[in-house]
Amino acid sequence: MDLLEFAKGPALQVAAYILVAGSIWRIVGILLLKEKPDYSEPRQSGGLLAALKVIYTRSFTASPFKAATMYPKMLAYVMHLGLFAVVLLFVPHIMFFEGFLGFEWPGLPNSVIFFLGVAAVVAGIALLVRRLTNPVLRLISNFDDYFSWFATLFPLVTGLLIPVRIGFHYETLLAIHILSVALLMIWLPFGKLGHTFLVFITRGTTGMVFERRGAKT
Amino acid sequence: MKKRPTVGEILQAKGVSRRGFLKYCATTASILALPPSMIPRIAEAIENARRPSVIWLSFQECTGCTESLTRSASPTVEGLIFDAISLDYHHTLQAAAGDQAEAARHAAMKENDGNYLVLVDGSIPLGNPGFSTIAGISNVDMLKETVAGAAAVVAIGSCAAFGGIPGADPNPTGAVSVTDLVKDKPVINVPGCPPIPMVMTAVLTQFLTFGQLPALDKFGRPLAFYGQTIHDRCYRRPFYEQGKFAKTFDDEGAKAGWCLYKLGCKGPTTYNACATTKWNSGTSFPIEAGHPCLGCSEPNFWDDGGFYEPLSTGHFDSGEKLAGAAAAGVALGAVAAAAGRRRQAKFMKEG
Amino acid sequence: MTTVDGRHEIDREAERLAYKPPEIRHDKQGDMPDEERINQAMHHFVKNFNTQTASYLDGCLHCGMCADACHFHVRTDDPRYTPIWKIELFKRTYKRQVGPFAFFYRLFGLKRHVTIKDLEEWQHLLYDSCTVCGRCSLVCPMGIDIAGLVSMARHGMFKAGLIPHELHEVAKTSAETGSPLGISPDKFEERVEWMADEHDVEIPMDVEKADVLAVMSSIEINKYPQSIAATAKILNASGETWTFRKDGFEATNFGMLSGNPDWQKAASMQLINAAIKIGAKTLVLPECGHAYMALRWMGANMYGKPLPFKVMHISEYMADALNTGKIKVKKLNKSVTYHDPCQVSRRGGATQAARDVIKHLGVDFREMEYGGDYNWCCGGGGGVVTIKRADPLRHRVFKLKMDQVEKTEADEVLSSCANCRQSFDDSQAHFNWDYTMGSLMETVAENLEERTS
Amino acid sequence: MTTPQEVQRPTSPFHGNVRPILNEVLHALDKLLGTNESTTIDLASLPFGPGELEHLEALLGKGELSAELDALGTSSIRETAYPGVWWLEHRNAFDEVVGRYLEITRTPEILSSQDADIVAGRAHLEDQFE
Repeated sequence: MDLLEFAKGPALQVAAYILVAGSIWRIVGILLLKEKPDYSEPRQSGGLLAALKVIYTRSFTASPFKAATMYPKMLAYVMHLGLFAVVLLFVPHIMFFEGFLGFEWPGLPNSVIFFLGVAAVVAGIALLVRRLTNPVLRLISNFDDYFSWFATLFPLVTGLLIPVRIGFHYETLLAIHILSVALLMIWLPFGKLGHTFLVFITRGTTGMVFERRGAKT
Repeated sequence: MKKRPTVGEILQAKGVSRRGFLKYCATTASILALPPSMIPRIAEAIENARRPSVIWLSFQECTGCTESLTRSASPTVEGLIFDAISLDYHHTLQAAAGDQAEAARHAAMKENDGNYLVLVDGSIPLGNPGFSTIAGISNVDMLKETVAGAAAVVAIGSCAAFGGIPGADPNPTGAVSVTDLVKDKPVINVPGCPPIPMVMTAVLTQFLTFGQLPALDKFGRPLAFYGQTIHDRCYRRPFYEQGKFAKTFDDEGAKAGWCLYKLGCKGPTTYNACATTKWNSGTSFPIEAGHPCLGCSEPNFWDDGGFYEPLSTGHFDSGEKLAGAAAAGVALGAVAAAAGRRRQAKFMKEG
Repeated sequence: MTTVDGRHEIDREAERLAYKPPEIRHDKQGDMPDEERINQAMHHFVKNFNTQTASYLDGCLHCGMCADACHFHVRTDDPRYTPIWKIELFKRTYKRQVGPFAFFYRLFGLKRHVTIKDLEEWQHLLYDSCTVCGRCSLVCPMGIDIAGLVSMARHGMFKAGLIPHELHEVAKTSAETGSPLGISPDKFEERVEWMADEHDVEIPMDVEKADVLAVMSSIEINKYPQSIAATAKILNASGETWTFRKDGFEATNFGMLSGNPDWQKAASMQLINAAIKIGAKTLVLPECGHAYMALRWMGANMYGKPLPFKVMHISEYMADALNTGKIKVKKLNKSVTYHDPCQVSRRGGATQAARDVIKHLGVDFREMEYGGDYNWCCGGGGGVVTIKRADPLRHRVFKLKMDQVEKTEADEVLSSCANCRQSFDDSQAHFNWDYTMGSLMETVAENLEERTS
Repeated sequence: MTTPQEVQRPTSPFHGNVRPILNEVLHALDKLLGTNESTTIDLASLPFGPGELEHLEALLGKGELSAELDALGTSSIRETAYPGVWWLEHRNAFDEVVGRYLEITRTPEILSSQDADIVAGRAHLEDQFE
């Protein structure tokens, strides 16, 4: 079995198991802790709708904080939207998903994807530089932050290098790319990258707690 | 041993002018995928090259490779090269048969000991020597005997180079490639099912003109022809970049000649010269004809996933195992939460 | 010849040559060995971990944006004042003890144990430099309620006997006497009677059955006693049957601020029981921010079931009375800005109430830039105003508030929290500032229109 | 024999493979004018979609000079509409194209009489005197 077959087969397979098991482990591990009932009389209805509201609204910055957080927010947007586009709108990726989902959706031209991918990498590097130079971030950062950065950027960079080639064969680069994706999938549930699913739980919690108070969310 | 004539002498004897020779060298450079600036060196080399003796062994094969080569051997320029080699043994092509043929092989081996080329098509069965024999000699024995005095071995076609279809899972005959058996001689793999005839002749031409083996890739393939992917040289590549793909064999995209990646084209991982050299004297190649590349010049191409499955497809098991992983996640999460709660209870009791 | 003051060491590492700031004082209560303190801290951190806190503690991305929302960080640029950093020990304990992957954290020692030195350092971060104002909770892209977590982390600190002395003392007094300032029920009655005389207002006390139970904060009773009269005027004017009670008058909850859930519960139950005893339909909380959080949103949870009465902040009560026409006020001819008490507005959800009241006052209302829910805290909330050693930091932070107020160029700044008022007064004195904070409730009480019916 | 089904040829010859070649020719002309260096482009080594080669040929057009060489099959050596750009096509005895080149040069080498041929020709001429 060559590297590509290993990457596409067992590596991806095991990574998928770990991704699914780890994510659910973390979600269930949080949700099955003791519940704290809130007996206070609600000012307005909360519940699931409130959770959904905050899940949506926290995607945007409240105006008082716009100036102060503009730079990292912009970078984060570029990185997230870039990642989103690269992962979900690159045609070969769509084919990958189609392979087990059984349906497809329209993608973007490679040049656009390439541009967005490069933008995401640049934003990612800028975010790392910020993390390394900003005193606040230096203080609060730990291994998770740096490794998660690596785990995210690595597949992005290896993916972007496939068309650029630089001395490697397509299948070697593709194999490295898939392996780097496998690494990302394996790491995702355990570190802060878990925010891909935790964002719904965390924001949702705030929605449920504060929306019923009528407080600012 | 009488001295074989040089190619220059042969051509001169045929009344070919210097201009004709230059033209011949130019086309040779083209065949060898060498830059035109190399033409003067080729001219010099060809003038002084001598006819080598060639022994062709056919094992577990379909004769497709020979067909491919002989179809190209209508009197073209590369045909001239074949005039310049001495094909001393080829049991499909030669008139002689049986003991006579074997005698010719032995004679050629003896006469050109250490200098002849062995061409092999077909894989060699190790499961049982009786699976494939020629004149009562098993393939593996004949290969070993013939290769012993050879200058180099050329494995023609994917069967000889990598085991090919006989070697595909479950490989009932225990088929192996030439490289699996020949360790002490240089082996050039010219895979393909079949290989492009021009590539086969070019490899011989290279050996003939420069008297040395071409630069090879990690699979022993001449880099000149196997250095780039079909995808890299494919005229449909711009459609790939634009994200325009044929989704079925008869949709608008297929008619418009869009990229065949989605239809399983293995162009991106297949190293061969089809996209530029093309087939049938430069007429076309599979992608131009509307069919995705099968990747026939790559090892294990037969077992490497479906021909019509896009390259980017992952190989997943059924969803059941994934559901199992999900169930395991639920269990682990529940255990973790229970452990957490137990710790809390313990701490509360301790105050 | 010059002499060098040897008390202060030169900090050569600093960006500019500077004196090393004096060591932060670490306070300790009791004489527990360090081991036991760590144990206590950890145990009482761990008690707080539930689905809600877990979703917060697991969700942090370390983006650091909360630093930009925190007045302490904005004014000092000290990275330790990054809100999420303040709960680092709490978070670490969660990951080690209860989180979904706690097993691995313990097995591989991924999060180191909390040490006594950590706890001492964090005393400063969890008390002196956090007013639990919750502004950081609004900037967090994950929506983590960091302020709520700080309150919980304080539980561990309290049990470990590692909180600022002043706050501990005030909380202890509160637990022992029922009032943080040691105001006994008799003293309260005395004050009420005095105010009734002084302001010529009828003030019911210890009525057996009443629809409304009114309570006061010790700060008001002690420092702003006119609030008592103002409360009475408003409730009288709205025609309620209401009363003060000697067995339940203290609205402040220093058990909550200091981090002792037992004391917090005791204080809340005092009020809840008094209200139930008189069959109150409504409990009106005074101009006090944290009292609103303690009773309005946490009271029922202390009680263990829904409260049989409504809890309202006085600003909510006034807004309701004005909106329904139960009371009327004269129009005022001046410009006013309003300082939102964090626990009432941002975290309590009653932001609109004060604005309704102000509208009825007919003043030229000048909202501060980012007023309302995004308001800068007075700097004294969360018990900080009681911590003497935190004064320089609190004053530094107050500058933000001053700028915010001054920008409006309003004639007057009003608020609805005696604790804010106390910080304002203190900082005003410190800076010789022009603005004196007025009370929204007192303004309404002074301008009540006589009932015509 | 008829094909079982009609194959639709792509209508547009533009797969984007022609432009880079024109660009290369442009640079080669600069080189010729600058350093008097000739360039040969082997068209067989480049990818072409259906119709693209014809498109390139049409684009380059026909210039003032064209020659035919008869050696091991015919070859046509033709200057394109762009002086200095030559279109060479080698055919074998069966009139199959075996090589196609663009030469950017003042005169393609193959047009010049070769010394070896001159020597052989001279000997042949001398024979005429006998």
